[in-house]
Amino acid sequence: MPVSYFLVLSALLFSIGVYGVLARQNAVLVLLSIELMLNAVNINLVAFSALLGQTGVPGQVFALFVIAVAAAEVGIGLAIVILIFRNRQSVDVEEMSLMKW
Amino acid sequence: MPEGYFGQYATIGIFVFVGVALVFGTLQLARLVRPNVPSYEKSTTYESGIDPIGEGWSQSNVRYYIFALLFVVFDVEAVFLFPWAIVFERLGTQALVEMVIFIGILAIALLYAIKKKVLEWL
Amino acid sequence: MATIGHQIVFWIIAVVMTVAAVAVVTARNVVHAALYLVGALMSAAALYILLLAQFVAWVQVLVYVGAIVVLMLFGLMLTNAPIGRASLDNNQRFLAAVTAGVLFLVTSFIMVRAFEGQSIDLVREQGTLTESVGEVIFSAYVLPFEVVSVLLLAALVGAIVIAKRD
Amino acid sequence: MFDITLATWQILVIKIIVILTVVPVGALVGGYAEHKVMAHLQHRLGPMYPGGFHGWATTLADGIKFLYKEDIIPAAADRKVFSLAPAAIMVPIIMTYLVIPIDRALIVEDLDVGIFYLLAVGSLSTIGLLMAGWSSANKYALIGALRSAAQLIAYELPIVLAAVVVAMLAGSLSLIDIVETQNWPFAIWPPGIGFIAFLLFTVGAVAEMTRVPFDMPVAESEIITGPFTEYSGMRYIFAHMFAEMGHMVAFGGIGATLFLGGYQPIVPIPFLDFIPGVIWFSAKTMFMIFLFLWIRPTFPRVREDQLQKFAWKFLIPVGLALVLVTGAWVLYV
Amino acid sequence: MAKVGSPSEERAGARGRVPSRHPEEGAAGAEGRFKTEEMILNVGPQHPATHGVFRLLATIDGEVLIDADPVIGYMHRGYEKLVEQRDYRQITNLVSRMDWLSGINNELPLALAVEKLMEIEVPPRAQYLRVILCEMNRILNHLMFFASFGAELGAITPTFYAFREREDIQRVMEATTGGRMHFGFFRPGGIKEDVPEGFVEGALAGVRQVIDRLPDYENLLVGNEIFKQRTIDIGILEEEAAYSYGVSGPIARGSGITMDVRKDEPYLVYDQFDFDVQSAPNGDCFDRFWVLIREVGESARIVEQAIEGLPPGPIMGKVPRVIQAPEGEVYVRCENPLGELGMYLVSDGDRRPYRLKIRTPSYSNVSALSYVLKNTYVSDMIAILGSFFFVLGDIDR
Amino acid sequence: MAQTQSASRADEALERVKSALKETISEPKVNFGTVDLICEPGDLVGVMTALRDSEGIECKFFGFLSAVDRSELGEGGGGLEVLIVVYSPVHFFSVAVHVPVAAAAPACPSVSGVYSGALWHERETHEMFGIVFEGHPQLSNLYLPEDFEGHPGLRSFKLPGRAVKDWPGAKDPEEAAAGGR
Repeated sequence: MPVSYFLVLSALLFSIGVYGVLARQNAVLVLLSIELMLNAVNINLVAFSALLGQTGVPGQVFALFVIAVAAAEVGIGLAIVILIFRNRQSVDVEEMSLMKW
Repeated sequence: MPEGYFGQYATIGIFVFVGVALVFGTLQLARLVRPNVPSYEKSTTYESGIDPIGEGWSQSNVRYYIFALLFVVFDVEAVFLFPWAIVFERLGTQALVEMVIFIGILAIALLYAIKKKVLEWL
Repeated sequence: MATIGHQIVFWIIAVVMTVAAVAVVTARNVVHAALYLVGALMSAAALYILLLAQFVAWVQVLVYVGAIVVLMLFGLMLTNAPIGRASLDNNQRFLAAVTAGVLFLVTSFIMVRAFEGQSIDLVREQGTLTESVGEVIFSAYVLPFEVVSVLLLAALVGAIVIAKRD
Repeated sequence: MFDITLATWQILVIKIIVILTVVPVGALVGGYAEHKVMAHLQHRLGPMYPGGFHGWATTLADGIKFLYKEDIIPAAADRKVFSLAPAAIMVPIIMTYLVIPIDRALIVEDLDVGIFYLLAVGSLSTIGLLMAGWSSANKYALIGALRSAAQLIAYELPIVLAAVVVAMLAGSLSLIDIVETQNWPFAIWPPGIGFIAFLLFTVGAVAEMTRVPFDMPVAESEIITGPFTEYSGMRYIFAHMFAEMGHMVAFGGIGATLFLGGYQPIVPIPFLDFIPGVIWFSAKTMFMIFLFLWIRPTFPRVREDQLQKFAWKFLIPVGLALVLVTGAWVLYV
Repeated sequence: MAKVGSPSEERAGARGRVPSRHPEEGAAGAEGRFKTEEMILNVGPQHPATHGVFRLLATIDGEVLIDADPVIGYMHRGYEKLVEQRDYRQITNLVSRMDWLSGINNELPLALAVEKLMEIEVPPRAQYLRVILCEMNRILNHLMFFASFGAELGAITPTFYAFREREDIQRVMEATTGGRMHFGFFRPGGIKEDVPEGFVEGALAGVRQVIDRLPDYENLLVGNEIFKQRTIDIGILEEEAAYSYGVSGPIARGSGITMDVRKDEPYLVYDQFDFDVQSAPNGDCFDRFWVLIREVGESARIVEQAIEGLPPGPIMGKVPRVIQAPEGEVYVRCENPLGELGMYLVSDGDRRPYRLKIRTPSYSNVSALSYVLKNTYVSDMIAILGSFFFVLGDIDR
Repeated sequence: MAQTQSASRADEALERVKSALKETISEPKVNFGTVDLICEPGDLVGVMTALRDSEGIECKFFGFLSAVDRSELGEGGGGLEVLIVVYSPVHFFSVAVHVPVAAAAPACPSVSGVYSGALWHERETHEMFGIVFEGHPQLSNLYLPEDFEGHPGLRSFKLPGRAVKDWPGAKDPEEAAAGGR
């Protein structure tokens, strides 16, 4: 099976994620979109791993690490969102300019 | 229907549909015999016989979030524990030391959480 | 025959995944968006199984669906986001769509060109064994493995410090 | 797999039929056992009339009764999520049956990732509970959903750690391999380690089933039936009763497989081999189920924070330590 | 679909109807606490844990109960007005229905009040039988709460045990009075009729069985570690607060108060029996429950003694055909199973009372609930509600 | 025997109450073992505090608070009065405090500051008798619906059913002859 199938699907998922990040105003939804993007990365990693056969196992290992990183990212990201929500009663990305300065 | 690896997962995939079919099939079956007499009173939200104050979709408490976070951390740990569990015997002491360090660091996380009293609610 | 079977399965997964992913970024209800994400993640897991990476697939289910989505749902219930398109999206939807579209076209063009003709041999009898995954982690990638624990520790400590500020 | 040659699709059909019988029958028998065991533990008889002999048809009658109940979806509820939730709870439970070996050759699929698959699939029910609780738009349901989700995730970890211990002792994740390596059941040998893991598993399993003493999420005296407060009729059966019983049978089977030697005789005496593995497996599963049933009339329920503290401050540290101890045992003893 | 809007605004609207917000909570709570996390939850009137139509307006934050306001009146039947329209004979049967778990104890103070005003001498046999019946009723009541408290904490087994024992005593009561809940057996001047044959044996067997099995009950719940965790130091009602709220009965005695009308101002023939006033010092759910269980044993002891000393003789004093209490007023206090049941009778010499104020124990006890419930867990709320042993009919009258 | 004991206790208590409260009260007497006294609304809070705290009295236990509408009571009659009963768990006697209040716009200071238990009793008395307890934190209805009209505790409030037809309670010959009222 051509590897490009998977790569294109991954690219599609990534682009949808990008759309979500750009178009969504709600911070939690932005995080959800980032998850889509990370998954796109994982699909690529696993696809390459399958492409390489037995030597490609490190690809899967990297996918595991990406999942671990995603877990940490979501944990911290949501904590920040919750903190901002507590202080401002809003989860609008637009209004979250406090980090800018 | 191929055998082996894909055969196994094909079966599992089919069972997903079987499970869904079981649930919704029974619901359809029930539709044949059950009464259906909707009324306004029946479709109201139950709150001990009183009209609810506020919304049902209120927020939860931040403590639940921290529990979930703790769980995520240890769940990721479990992910690495399983591959380790089946190879550590071959790799010997070195692998055990690696896991001791890994678990040690996560134990610090748990200790920190306990120390910070995120498990206390009042 | 096997390849055709794989093709069919791939297309089913691809369609489900795309629909679910699009639903994630367009849903009007935040909880629905999170549940659509479950769909997208599950189809990704199915894709991993198709790519012989069964361990990664079940890790995806265990960690992503069983833990991260639960965390997301808790987060959503904590922030009580309003429901409705207008308040969830900003007014750059068109711009975002164009950017995403261009990005998709460019990347997929590059990908297809770069990996033209290479194909995955899926007609193996065995998926990747958990054992081999374990061997790779604990021989070649010990350092990243330990770093993961530090990362998780840091994330937990950070999140507790942030969220606990009453 | 079988000596008799069957077409793969025939085997598949047989598997589907078997699972479709085992799951409901297991739930019905579990429900009946619950009625009767609890009754006798409480100095009473329990159901005696339906079906004639000791009320054997009670649960069947219950099920049929629920078939005839009206299915009400509250106006405030999120209809789509509300109707999907029972399936989201039920399907993962059915999925867990697929990898439990009833006998050497009697298993739907023996996966290389066996235990891990069980845990991954098991963790999906949490989403279903959150869906049920959230979509009901009911405060009791929401509180119940949060409670159950927090509890399920907290008590999944002791089970995971117990399973890791088993995997370490067996050196494999495949459930067939795990059973085959148990000359002595893991609950007996290695001394201490296996038994502690078994206890961790049992406690975790009771909590995962949200049964007394860990039934906070469905505590009827506090939050009615928690996430299922708004459910009625068949949906309620699937989301709650059937799920609980299905869970109980599944956990019974898993416990028997992981710790009691599954279809192997309980002690490695060749003489006992004449008893078929199915009998051994069923007996051990029933023992596990009896254990779960025994706990229920014995305890009051614990409080939500006590429950969380118990998991995080006691069970999980013990589990982590046990993993390391097991590692040392396997390497050096 | 949920409404879009400021949640705090909506809650403020709802809050308007919520009574008695405690000042220290209002100021510090609103600022320091993340207020949108709060949720107002109705517990009751139709809720499994409220023993009837009792409603608790609970403000909760996650699992923590910030504030709770009992709302009562769903069962208000206006006893104090009704009795002004009925003669004394009818009232005895009416007040029997106030606290439906201890019907015969409710009839007693009315009979005593009328007897005091009319200066009727009650024959000793009637007095003894009254004591026996009252104490048996007390055992029934306490066992009922033993059952329900366990059930509320999620332990189902005590229910079945308690009901098994209740049944034996219930049968004796039924054979004697003809009723299982509303006995209607006491009359001003004595009791309705003499006890049937087999009463003495039945009652003795019943209470001896209770005495025998009491250690079992204690082991079943009191010895259980989870039960201790759920009740010790939960829902503390201090002695001073208990006095100030007028809390009485086993609840007050769980707060270290040794107040028992039977002992302090003996009525009937209680001063002739040897029994102890059980009390426990801490005022938590465990102590309240412990006192309750202990009182079962004391009541059983009283019944045993009373049966032993049961004198022969008439069961009715000299009572005129139409009971007309002379002009005057009298206050009678009795130890109801749940606390002090007082009746303030104002008579204008008619066949019916001019005014009868009924001071029911549950009413005063429950008024202390919002004090105790502050800053507890939702699960503890149930434990506390259960440990406050109230009967709705007694609160609402 | 028991009666005499409590009667003598009440007599001693009466003396102590008299000496502690002096002229803020009137007509102190012992009535069936209960110390009975009358007090003006203005003095009420002071009297209750004294009853609770004075040495030798210590009526810490709050019995009840209610009201009696004496307007139809015999010739002597009388008006509306608030009735508070407290009990001394130390010296074992009860004190009944009668507080006459004006029939028109009845008002009385709240004793909820002295006895927390009065919070509910005052709410009940308020809705049943229309007595306003000044200083009560929240005097809303406890039993009756918010829009209920009238004060059922008053003698002038006739039960609607009774106004039309007497309760079929006439079983005695005397009663039937008297028309049942």
